[in-house]
Amino acid sequence: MPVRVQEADFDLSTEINAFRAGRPEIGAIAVFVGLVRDVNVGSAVSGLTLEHYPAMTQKALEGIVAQATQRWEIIDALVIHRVGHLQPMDQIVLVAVASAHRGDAFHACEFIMDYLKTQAPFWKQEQTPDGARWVEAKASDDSAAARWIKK
Amino acid sequence: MPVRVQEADFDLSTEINAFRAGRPEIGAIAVFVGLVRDVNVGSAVSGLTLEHYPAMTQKALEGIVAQATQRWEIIDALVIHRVGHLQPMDQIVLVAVASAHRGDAFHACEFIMDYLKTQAPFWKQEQTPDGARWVEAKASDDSAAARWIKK
Amino acid sequence: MSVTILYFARLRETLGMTQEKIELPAHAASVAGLLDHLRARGEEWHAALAPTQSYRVAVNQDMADITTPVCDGDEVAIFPPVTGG
Amino acid sequence: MSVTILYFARLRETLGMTQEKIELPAHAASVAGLLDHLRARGEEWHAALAPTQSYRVAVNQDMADITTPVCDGDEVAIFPPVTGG
Repeated sequence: MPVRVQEADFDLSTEINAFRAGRPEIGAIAVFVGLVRDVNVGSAVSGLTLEHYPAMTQKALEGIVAQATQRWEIIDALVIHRVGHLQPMDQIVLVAVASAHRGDAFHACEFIMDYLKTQAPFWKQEQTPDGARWVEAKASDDSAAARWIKK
Repeated sequence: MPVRVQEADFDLSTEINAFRAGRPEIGAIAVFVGLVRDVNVGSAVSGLTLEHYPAMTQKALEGIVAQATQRWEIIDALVIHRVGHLQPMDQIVLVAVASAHRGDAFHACEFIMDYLKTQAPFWKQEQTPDGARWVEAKASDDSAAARWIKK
Repeated sequence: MSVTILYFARLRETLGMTQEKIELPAHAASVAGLLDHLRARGEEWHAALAPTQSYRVAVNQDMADITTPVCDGDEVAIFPPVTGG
Repeated sequence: MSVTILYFARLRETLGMTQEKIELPAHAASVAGLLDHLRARGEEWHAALAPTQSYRVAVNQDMADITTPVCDGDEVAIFPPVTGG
Protein backbone atom coordinates (compact mmCIF):
# COMPACT_ATOMS: atom_id res chain seq x y z
CA MET A 1 0.00 0.00 0.00
CA PRO A 2 2.59 2.60 -1.07
CA VAL A 3 1.94 6.21 -0.06
CA ARG A 4 4.37 8.92 -1.10
CA VAL A 5 4.52 12.68 -0.51
CA GLN A 6 7.09 14.36 -2.75
CA GLU A 7 8.06 17.56 -4.55
CA ALA A 8 9.05 15.73 -7.75
CA ASP A 9 6.65 15.05 -10.58
CA PHE A 10 5.63 11.44 -11.36
CA ASP A 11 5.21 9.54 -14.59
CA LEU A 12 1.90 7.71 -14.93
CA SER A 13 3.19 4.71 -16.93
CA THR A 14 6.23 4.24 -14.71
CA GLU A 15 4.09 4.29 -11.57
CA ILE A 16 1.30 2.06 -12.84
CA ASN A 17 3.67 -0.44 -14.44
CA ALA A 18 5.64 -0.79 -11.20
CA PHE A 19 2.40 -0.98 -9.22
CA ARG A 20 1.01 -3.91 -11.22
CA ALA A 21 4.26 -5.73 -12.06
CA GLY A 22 4.12 -9.47 -11.40
CA ARG A 23 0.47 -9.48 -10.37
CA PRO A 24 -1.58 -11.33 -13.02
CA GLU A 25 -4.55 -11.43 -10.62
CA ILE A 26 -5.24 -7.73 -11.29
CA GLY A 27 -8.12 -7.28 -13.74
CA ALA A 28 -8.94 -3.63 -13.14
CA ILE A 29 -7.08 -0.47 -12.18
CA ALA A 30 -8.97 2.73 -11.42
CA VAL A 31 -6.74 5.79 -11.50
CA PHE A 32 -7.30 9.40 -10.55
CA VAL A 33 -4.97 12.23 -11.53
CA GLY A 34 -5.53 15.72 -10.10
CA LEU A 35 -4.10 18.64 -12.08
CA VAL A 36 -3.49 22.36 -11.45
CA ARG A 37 -6.11 24.37 -13.36
CA ASP A 38 -5.35 27.84 -14.71
CA VAL A 39 -8.53 29.26 -13.22
CA ASN A 40 -10.34 28.85 -9.88
CA VAL A 41 -13.36 30.61 -8.37
CA GLY A 42 -13.30 33.10 -11.24
CA SER A 43 -9.63 34.14 -11.03
CA ALA A 44 -6.70 33.32 -13.24
CA VAL A 45 -4.21 31.12 -11.41
CA SER A 46 -0.56 31.36 -12.40
CA GLY A 47 0.76 28.91 -9.82
CA LEU A 48 0.07 26.96 -6.68
CA THR A 49 2.00 26.29 -3.48
CA LEU A 50 1.13 23.16 -1.57
CA GLU A 51 1.90 23.24 2.14
CA HIS A 52 1.53 20.16 4.31
CA TYR A 53 2.06 18.82 7.83
CA PRO A 54 4.86 16.34 7.18
CA ALA A 55 4.59 14.31 10.37
CA MET A 56 0.87 13.75 9.76
CA THR A 57 0.51 13.48 5.99
CA GLN A 58 1.90 10.00 5.49
CA LYS A 59 -0.01 8.67 8.50
CA ALA A 60 -3.29 10.24 7.36
CA LEU A 61 -2.98 8.87 3.82
CA GLU A 62 -2.08 5.40 5.09
CA GLY A 63 -5.11 5.50 7.36
CA ILE A 64 -7.39 6.41 4.44
CA VAL A 65 -5.96 3.60 2.29
CA ALA A 66 -6.38 1.14 5.18
CA GLN A 67 -10.05 2.08 5.46
CA ALA A 68 -10.52 1.52 1.70
CA THR A 69 -8.83 -1.87 1.99
CA GLN A 70 -11.26 -2.92 4.70
CA ARG A 71 -14.33 -1.79 2.77
CA TRP A 72 -13.58 -3.12 -0.71
CA GLU A 73 -11.93 -6.19 -2.24
CA ILE A 74 -8.78 -4.54 -3.47
CA ILE A 75 -5.38 -5.98 -4.31
CA ASP A 76 -3.35 -2.83 -3.73
CA ALA A 77 -3.55 0.96 -3.69
CA LEU A 78 -1.05 3.67 -4.52
CA VAL A 79 -1.18 7.33 -3.47
CA ILE A 80 1.31 9.99 -4.57
CA HIS A 81 0.74 13.60 -3.51
CA ARG A 82 3.04 16.44 -4.47
CA VAL A 83 3.97 19.43 -2.31
CA GLY A 84 5.82 22.68 -3.03
CA HIS A 85 5.45 24.97 -6.05
CA LEU A 86 3.35 23.85 -9.01
CA GLN A 87 2.30 25.42 -12.31
CA PRO A 88 -1.00 25.16 -14.20
CA MET A 89 -1.28 21.73 -15.90
CA ASP A 90 1.12 20.18 -13.37
CA GLN A 91 0.11 16.89 -11.78
CA ILE A 92 -0.84 17.22 -8.08
CA VAL A 93 -2.05 13.81 -6.99
CA LEU A 94 -2.24 10.24 -8.22
CA VAL A 95 -4.48 7.61 -6.69
CA ALA A 96 -4.52 4.12 -8.22
CA VAL A 97 -6.47 1.13 -6.96
CA ALA A 98 -6.02 -2.40 -8.34
CA SER A 99 -8.64 -5.09 -7.99
CA ALA A 100 -9.84 -8.26 -9.69
CA HIS A 101 -13.00 -6.47 -10.85
CA ARG A 102 -13.80 -2.89 -11.74
CA GLY A 103 -16.52 -1.99 -9.22
CA ASP A 104 -14.25 -2.30 -6.19
CA ALA A 105 -11.42 -0.43 -7.93
CA PHE A 106 -13.67 2.50 -8.91
CA HIS A 107 -15.35 2.85 -5.55
CA ALA A 108 -12.18 2.54 -3.47
CA CYS A 109 -10.41 5.09 -5.71
CA GLU A 110 -13.24 7.61 -5.37
CA PHE A 111 -13.41 6.99 -1.59
CA ILE A 112 -9.68 7.61 -1.18
CA MET A 113 -9.93 10.88 -3.13
CA ASP A 114 -12.97 12.06 -1.15
CA TYR A 115 -11.27 11.33 2.16
CA LEU A 116 -7.93 12.75 1.05
CA LYS A 117 -9.75 15.99 0.19
CA THR A 118 -11.18 16.33 3.71
CA GLN A 119 -8.74 14.43 6.00
CA ALA A 120 -5.18 14.73 4.68
CA PRO A 121 -3.30 17.83 5.92
CA PHE A 122 -2.51 19.67 2.68
CA TRP A 123 -3.26 23.32 1.98
CA LYS A 124 -3.19 25.10 -1.37
CA GLN A 125 -2.19 28.71 -1.85
CA GLU A 126 -2.88 30.11 -5.32
CA GLN A 127 -1.01 32.89 -7.09
CA THR A 128 -3.55 35.16 -8.78
CA PRO A 129 -3.35 38.64 -10.40
CA ASP A 130 -4.55 40.03 -7.01
CA GLY A 131 -1.77 38.24 -5.12
CA ALA A 132 -1.55 34.99 -3.21
CA ARG A 133 -4.69 33.56 -1.63
CA TRP A 134 -5.39 30.44 0.40
CA VAL A 135 -7.85 28.12 -1.28
CA GLU A 136 -11.06 27.80 0.73
CA ALA A 137 -12.33 24.32 1.61
CA LYS A 138 -15.47 23.44 -0.32
CA ALA A 139 -18.68 22.31 1.35
CA SER A 140 -19.10 19.95 -1.62
CA ASP A 141 -15.97 18.09 -0.49
CA ASP A 142 -17.48 17.55 2.94
CA SER A 143 -20.67 16.20 1.44
CA ALA A 144 -18.72 13.99 -0.98
CA ALA A 145 -16.88 12.43 1.97
CA ALA A 146 -20.09 12.15 4.00
CA ARG A 147 -21.64 9.92 1.29
CA TRP A 148 -19.35 7.09 2.41
CA ILE A 149 -20.41 7.09 6.06
CA LYS A 150 -22.28 3.86 6.66
CA LYS A 151 -25.81 4.36 7.91
CA MET B 1 -13.91 12.39 -28.11
CA PRO B 2 -11.34 9.96 -29.52
CA VAL B 3 -12.36 6.30 -29.73
CA ARG B 4 -9.92 3.71 -31.04
CA VAL B 5 -10.10 -0.04 -31.61
CA GLN B 6 -6.69 -1.54 -32.26
CA GLU B 7 -4.53 -4.66 -31.99
CA ALA B 8 -1.51 -2.71 -30.73
CA ASP B 9 -0.79 -2.07 -27.07
CA PHE B 10 -0.98 1.48 -25.72
CA ASP B 11 1.20 3.46 -23.31
CA LEU B 12 -0.68 5.13 -20.48
CA SER B 13 1.52 8.24 -20.17
CA THR B 14 1.66 8.79 -23.93
CA GLU B 15 -2.12 8.57 -24.22
CA ILE B 16 -2.97 10.69 -21.18
CA ASN B 17 -0.36 13.35 -21.99
CA ALA B 18 -1.69 13.71 -25.54
CA PHE B 19 -5.26 13.71 -24.24
CA ARG B 20 -4.70 16.62 -21.83
CA ALA B 21 -2.11 18.60 -23.80
CA GLY B 22 -2.89 22.33 -24.03
CA ARG B 23 -5.97 22.13 -21.81
CA PRO B 24 -5.26 23.94 -18.52
CA GLU B 25 -8.99 23.86 -17.70
CA ILE B 26 -8.71 20.14 -16.81
CA GLY B 27 -8.56 19.63 -13.04
CA ALA B 28 -9.37 15.92 -12.85
CA ILE B 29 -8.81 12.83 -14.97
CA ALA B 30 -10.42 9.53 -14.04
CA VAL B 31 -8.83 6.58 -15.81
CA PHE B 32 -9.74 2.93 -16.04
CA VAL B 33 -7.41 0.23 -17.31
CA GLY B 34 -8.70 -3.31 -17.85
CA LEU B 35 -6.13 -6.13 -17.81
CA VAL B 36 -6.06 -9.83 -18.75
CA ARG B 37 -6.09 -11.93 -15.57
CA ASP B 38 -4.41 -15.34 -15.43
CA VAL B 39 -7.48 -16.93 -13.88
CA ASN B 40 -11.24 -16.68 -14.52
CA VAL B 41 -14.22 -18.60 -13.12
CA GLY B 42 -11.82 -21.02 -11.43
CA SER B 43 -9.66 -21.89 -14.46
CA ALA B 44 -6.13 -20.89 -15.37
CA VAL B 45 -6.12 -18.61 -18.41
CA SER B 46 -3.05 -18.67 -20.67
CA GLY B 47 -4.37 -16.22 -23.26
CA LEU B 48 -7.37 -14.37 -24.62
CA THR B 49 -8.70 -13.70 -28.11
CA LEU B 50 -10.89 -10.65 -28.53
CA GLU B 51 -13.31 -10.78 -31.45
CA HIS B 52 -15.39 -7.77 -32.44
CA TYR B 53 -17.87 -6.50 -35.03
CA PRO B 54 -15.73 -3.90 -36.76
CA ALA B 55 -18.51 -1.96 -38.48
CA MET B 56 -20.37 -1.53 -35.19
CA THR B 57 -17.65 -1.20 -32.54
CA GLN B 58 -16.56 2.36 -33.24
CA LYS B 59 -20.17 3.53 -33.59
CA ALA B 60 -21.24 1.85 -30.34
CA LEU B 61 -18.34 3.31 -28.35
CA GLU B 62 -18.94 6.79 -29.77
CA GLY B 63 -22.60 6.50 -28.81
CA ILE B 64 -21.69 5.55 -25.24
CA VAL B 65 -19.25 8.47 -24.96
CA ALA B 66 -21.88 10.84 -26.39
CA GLN B 67 -24.33 9.74 -23.68
CA ALA B 68 -21.72 10.35 -20.99
CA THR B 69 -21.06 13.81 -22.41
CA GLN B 70 -24.74 14.69 -22.16
CA ARG B 71 -25.08 13.46 -18.59
CA TRP B 72 -21.95 14.91 -16.97
CA GLU B 73 -19.88 18.07 -17.24
CA ILE B 74 -16.88 16.61 -18.96
CA ILE B 75 -14.18 18.22 -21.08
CA ASP B 76 -13.21 15.16 -23.10
CA ALA B 77 -13.19 11.37 -23.05
CA LEU B 78 -10.85 8.80 -24.55
CA VAL B 79 -11.59 5.11 -25.18
CA ILE B 80 -9.05 2.60 -26.52
CA HIS B 81 -10.06 -1.07 -26.82
CA ARG B 82 -7.76 -3.78 -28.07
CA VAL B 83 -8.73 -6.79 -30.23
CA GLY B 84 -6.85 -9.92 -31.30
CA HIS B 85 -4.61 -12.14 -29.19
CA LEU B 86 -3.66 -11.05 -25.68
CA GLN B 87 -1.64 -12.60 -22.83
CA PRO B 88 -2.22 -12.44 -19.07
CA MET B 89 -1.24 -9.00 -17.71
CA ASP B 90 -1.79 -7.39 -21.14
CA GLN B 91 -3.83 -4.19 -21.25
CA ILE B 92 -7.29 -4.65 -22.81
CA VAL B 93 -9.06 -1.33 -22.47
CA LEU B 94 -8.38 2.26 -21.47
CA VAL B 95 -11.11 4.76 -20.60
CA ALA B 96 -10.10 8.27 -19.56
CA VAL B 97 -12.44 11.14 -18.72
CA ALA B 98 -11.25 14.72 -18.16
CA SER B 99 -13.29 17.27 -16.25
CA ALA B 100 -12.86 20.41 -14.19
CA HIS B 101 -13.82 18.50 -11.02
CA ARG B 102 -13.44 14.91 -9.94
CA GLY B 103 -17.07 13.83 -9.40
CA ASP B 104 -18.03 14.19 -13.06
CA ALA B 105 -14.84 12.49 -14.23
CA PHE B 106 -15.33 9.48 -11.93
CA HIS B 107 -18.99 8.98 -12.72
CA ALA B 108 -18.65 9.38 -16.48
CA CYS B 109 -15.69 6.97 -16.53
CA GLU B 110 -17.57 4.32 -14.59
CA PHE B 111 -20.67 4.84 -16.78
CA ILE B 112 -18.64 4.39 -19.96
CA MET B 113 -17.12 1.15 -18.64
CA ASP B 114 -20.48 -0.24 -17.52
CA TYR B 115 -22.08 0.52 -20.90
CA LEU B 116 -19.07 -0.72 -22.84
CA LYS B 117 -19.36 -4.03 -20.97
CA THR B 118 -22.98 -4.52 -22.05
CA GLN B 119 -23.36 -2.57 -25.33
CA ALA B 120 -20.10 -2.67 -27.30
CA PRO B 121 -19.76 -5.72 -29.60
CA PHE B 122 -16.64 -7.43 -28.25
CA TRP B 123 -16.39 -11.10 -27.30
CA LYS B 124 -13.64 -12.79 -25.32
CA GLN B 125 -12.47 -16.34 -25.88
CA GLU B 126 -10.12 -17.70 -23.21
CA GLN B 127 -7.43 -20.34 -23.64
CA THR B 128 -7.58 -22.69 -20.64
CA PRO B 129 -6.03 -26.12 -19.88
CA ASP B 130 -9.35 -27.64 -21.08
CA GLY B 131 -9.20 -25.77 -24.39
CA ALA B 132 -10.70 -22.56 -25.68
CA ARG B 133 -13.95 -21.31 -24.16
CA TRP B 134 -16.12 -18.28 -24.82
CA VAL B 135 -16.45 -16.02 -21.79
CA GLU B 136 -20.03 -15.89 -20.51
CA ALA B 137 -21.66 -12.51 -20.01
CA LYS B 138 -22.16 -11.72 -16.33
CA ALA B 139 -25.50 -10.78 -14.82
CA SER B 140 -23.56 -8.35 -12.60
CA ASP B 141 -22.58 -6.39 -15.71
CA ASP B 142 -26.24 -6.00 -16.67
CA SER B 143 -27.10 -4.76 -13.19
CA ALA B 144 -24.10 -2.40 -13.18
CA ALA B 145 -25.33 -0.84 -16.42
CA ALA B 146 -28.94 -0.75 -15.19
CA ARG B 147 -27.90 1.46 -12.23
CA TRP B 148 -27.49 4.37 -14.63
CA ILE B 149 -31.00 4.23 -16.08
CA LYS B 150 -32.76 7.36 -14.92
CA LYS B 151 -35.90 6.69 -12.95
CA MET C 1 -35.77 -8.23 -50.28
CA SER C 2 -32.10 -8.81 -49.71
CA VAL C 3 -30.55 -8.79 -46.24
CA THR C 4 -26.96 -9.41 -45.12
CA ILE C 5 -26.61 -11.39 -41.89
CA LEU C 6 -23.47 -11.55 -39.77
CA TYR C 7 -22.78 -14.04 -36.97
CA PHE C 8 -20.24 -13.58 -34.20
CA ALA C 9 -18.42 -15.49 -31.47
CA ARG C 10 -20.09 -18.63 -30.11
CA LEU C 11 -23.10 -18.27 -32.46
CA ARG C 12 -20.78 -18.07 -35.46
CA GLU C 13 -19.21 -21.35 -34.36
CA THR C 14 -22.46 -23.13 -33.44
CA LEU C 15 -24.12 -22.24 -36.73
CA GLY C 16 -20.95 -22.66 -38.81
CA MET C 17 -21.68 -19.37 -40.54
CA THR C 18 -19.83 -16.02 -40.56
CA GLN C 19 -21.83 -14.04 -43.08
CA GLU C 20 -24.59 -14.68 -45.61
CA LYS C 21 -26.89 -12.74 -47.90
CA ILE C 22 -30.49 -13.97 -47.94
CA GLU C 23 -33.75 -13.12 -49.65
CA LEU C 24 -36.27 -12.34 -46.93
CA PRO C 25 -40.00 -12.47 -47.78
CA ALA C 26 -41.78 -9.13 -47.32
CA HIS C 27 -44.05 -10.54 -44.57
CA ALA C 28 -40.92 -11.24 -42.46
CA ALA C 29 -39.65 -7.63 -42.51
CA SER C 30 -38.72 -7.36 -38.80
CA VAL C 31 -36.19 -8.90 -36.44
CA ALA C 32 -38.91 -11.29 -35.20
CA GLY C 33 -39.76 -12.26 -38.81
CA LEU C 34 -36.13 -12.77 -39.74
CA LEU C 35 -35.51 -14.97 -36.67
CA ASP C 36 -38.57 -17.13 -37.52
CA HIS C 37 -37.27 -17.44 -41.06
CA LEU C 38 -33.87 -18.63 -39.81
CA ARG C 39 -35.31 -21.02 -37.19
CA ALA C 40 -37.22 -22.79 -39.98
CA ARG C 41 -33.90 -23.99 -41.38
CA GLY C 42 -33.80 -26.97 -39.03
CA GLU C 43 -33.20 -28.21 -35.53
CA GLU C 44 -29.78 -26.62 -35.08
CA TRP C 45 -31.03 -23.15 -36.05
CA HIS C 46 -34.23 -23.61 -34.10
CA ALA C 47 -32.25 -24.45 -30.94
CA ALA C 48 -29.57 -21.79 -31.30
CA LEU C 49 -32.06 -18.99 -31.98
CA ALA C 50 -34.81 -20.11 -29.57
CA PRO C 51 -36.32 -17.14 -27.68
CA THR C 52 -35.05 -18.70 -24.45
CA GLN C 53 -31.45 -18.52 -25.67
CA SER C 54 -29.36 -15.52 -24.71
CA TYR C 55 -28.38 -13.57 -27.81
CA ARG C 56 -28.55 -10.06 -29.21
CA VAL C 57 -29.48 -8.63 -32.61
CA ALA C 58 -28.20 -5.43 -34.21
CA VAL C 59 -29.71 -3.84 -37.32
CA ASN C 60 -27.38 -1.58 -39.28
CA GLN C 61 -24.91 -1.60 -36.38
CA ASP C 62 -27.44 -0.47 -33.76
CA MET C 63 -28.73 -2.71 -30.98
CA ALA C 64 -32.25 -3.86 -31.94
CA ASP C 65 -35.13 -5.79 -30.43
CA ILE C 66 -37.64 -8.16 -32.02
CA THR C 67 -39.92 -5.30 -33.12
CA THR C 68 -37.16 -3.49 -35.07
CA PRO C 69 -38.04 -3.35 -38.82
CA VAL C 70 -35.69 -4.97 -41.34
CA CYS C 71 -35.52 -3.34 -44.79
CA ASP C 72 -33.99 -4.22 -48.13
CA GLY C 73 -30.22 -3.82 -48.00
CA ASP C 74 -30.01 -3.88 -44.20
CA GLU C 75 -27.14 -5.48 -42.31
CA VAL C 76 -28.36 -7.62 -39.44
CA ALA C 77 -25.94 -9.08 -36.89
CA ILE C 78 -26.74 -11.89 -34.45
CA PHE C 79 -24.40 -12.51 -31.53
CA PRO C 80 -24.12 -13.62 -27.91
CA PRO C 81 -24.26 -11.04 -25.09
CA VAL C 82 -21.07 -8.99 -25.33
CA THR C 83 -18.07 -9.63 -23.06
CA GLY C 84 -15.54 -6.91 -23.85
CA GLY C 85 -13.89 -4.45 -21.50
CA MET D 1 2.86 19.95 31.37
CA SER D 2 4.67 20.72 28.16
CA VAL D 3 2.91 20.70 24.78
CA THR D 4 4.21 21.49 21.30
CA ILE D 5 1.82 23.41 19.06
CA LEU D 6 2.10 23.68 15.28
CA TYR D 7 0.21 26.14 13.08
CA PHE D 8 -0.36 25.75 9.35
CA ALA D 9 -1.45 27.67 6.27
CA ARG D 10 -3.71 30.69 6.82
CA LEU D 11 -3.71 30.25 10.62
CA ARG D 12 0.09 30.21 10.66
CA GLU D 13 0.05 33.54 8.82
CA THR D 14 -2.77 35.12 10.84
CA LEU D 15 -1.17 34.24 14.18
CA GLY D 16 2.38 34.83 12.98
CA MET D 17 3.45 31.56 14.55
CA THR D 18 4.76 28.32 13.04
CA GLN D 19 5.59 26.31 16.13
CA GLU D 20 5.84 26.85 19.87
CA LYS D 21 6.31 24.87 23.05
CA ILE D 22 4.06 25.92 25.92
CA GLU D 23 3.42 24.95 29.53
CA LEU D 24 -0.24 24.00 29.80
CA PRO D 25 -1.90 23.96 33.25
CA ALA D 26 -3.20 20.52 34.27
CA HIS D 27 -6.81 21.78 34.37
CA ALA D 28 -6.59 22.59 30.65
CA ALA D 29 -5.61 19.05 29.57
CA SER D 30 -7.91 18.74 26.55
CA VAL D 31 -8.27 20.37 23.14
CA ALA D 32 -11.03 22.59 24.56
CA GLY D 33 -8.78 23.59 27.49
CA LEU D 34 -5.82 24.29 25.23
CA LEU D 35 -7.94 26.46 22.92
CA ASP D 36 -9.28 28.47 25.88
CA HIS D 37 -5.71 28.93 27.06
CA LEU D 38 -4.63 30.25 23.64
CA ARG D 39 -7.69 32.51 23.23
CA ALA D 40 -6.77 34.25 26.50
CA ARG D 41 -3.66 35.63 24.78
CA GLY D 42 -5.58 38.55 23.32
CA GLU D 43 -7.99 39.79 20.70
CA GLU D 44 -6.19 38.33 17.70
CA TRP D 45 -6.03 34.85 19.21
CA HIS D 46 -9.58 35.10 20.51
CA ALA D 47 -10.85 35.97 17.03
CA ALA D 48 -8.81 33.44 15.07
CA LEU D 49 -9.69 30.55 17.38
CA ALA D 50 -13.31 31.48 18.07
CA PRO D 51 -15.59 28.43 18.01
CA THR D 52 -17.44 29.99 15.05
CA GLN D 53 -14.25 29.96 12.97
CA SER D 54 -13.55 27.05 10.67
CA TYR D 55 -10.42 25.21 11.77
CA ARG D 56 -9.27 21.74 12.69
CA VAL D 57 -7.10 20.34 15.48
CA ALA D 58 -4.92 17.24 15.40
CA VAL D 59 -3.33 15.63 18.47
CA ASN D 60 -0.25 13.51 17.80
CA GLN D 61 -1.01 13.60 14.05
CA ASP D 62 -4.57 12.31 14.39
CA MET D 63 -7.64 14.42 13.74
CA ALA D 64 -9.13 15.42 17.09
CA ASP D 65 -12.21 17.16 18.50
CA ILE D 66 -12.61 19.46 21.53
CA THR D 67 -13.02 16.51 23.91
CA THR D 68 -9.70 14.89 22.94
CA PRO D 69 -7.30 14.78 25.93
CA VAL D 70 -3.95 16.54 25.69
CA CYS D 71 -1.06 15.00 27.66
CA ASP D 72 2.47 16.01 28.55
CA GLY D 73 4.73 15.79 25.48
CA ASP D 74 1.86 15.80 22.96
CA GLU D 75 2.09 17.50 19.59
CA VAL D 76 -1.01 19.53 18.82
CA ALA D 77 -1.58 21.05 15.37
CA ILE D 78 -4.12 23.76 14.57
CA PHE D 79 -4.97 24.42 10.93
CA PRO D 80 -7.70 25.47 8.48
CA PRO D 81 -9.88 22.83 6.78
CA VAL D 82 -7.62 20.95 4.38
CA THR D 83 -7.57 21.70 0.64
CA GLY D 84 -5.25 19.12 -0.96
CA GLY D 85 -5.94 16.68 -3.76
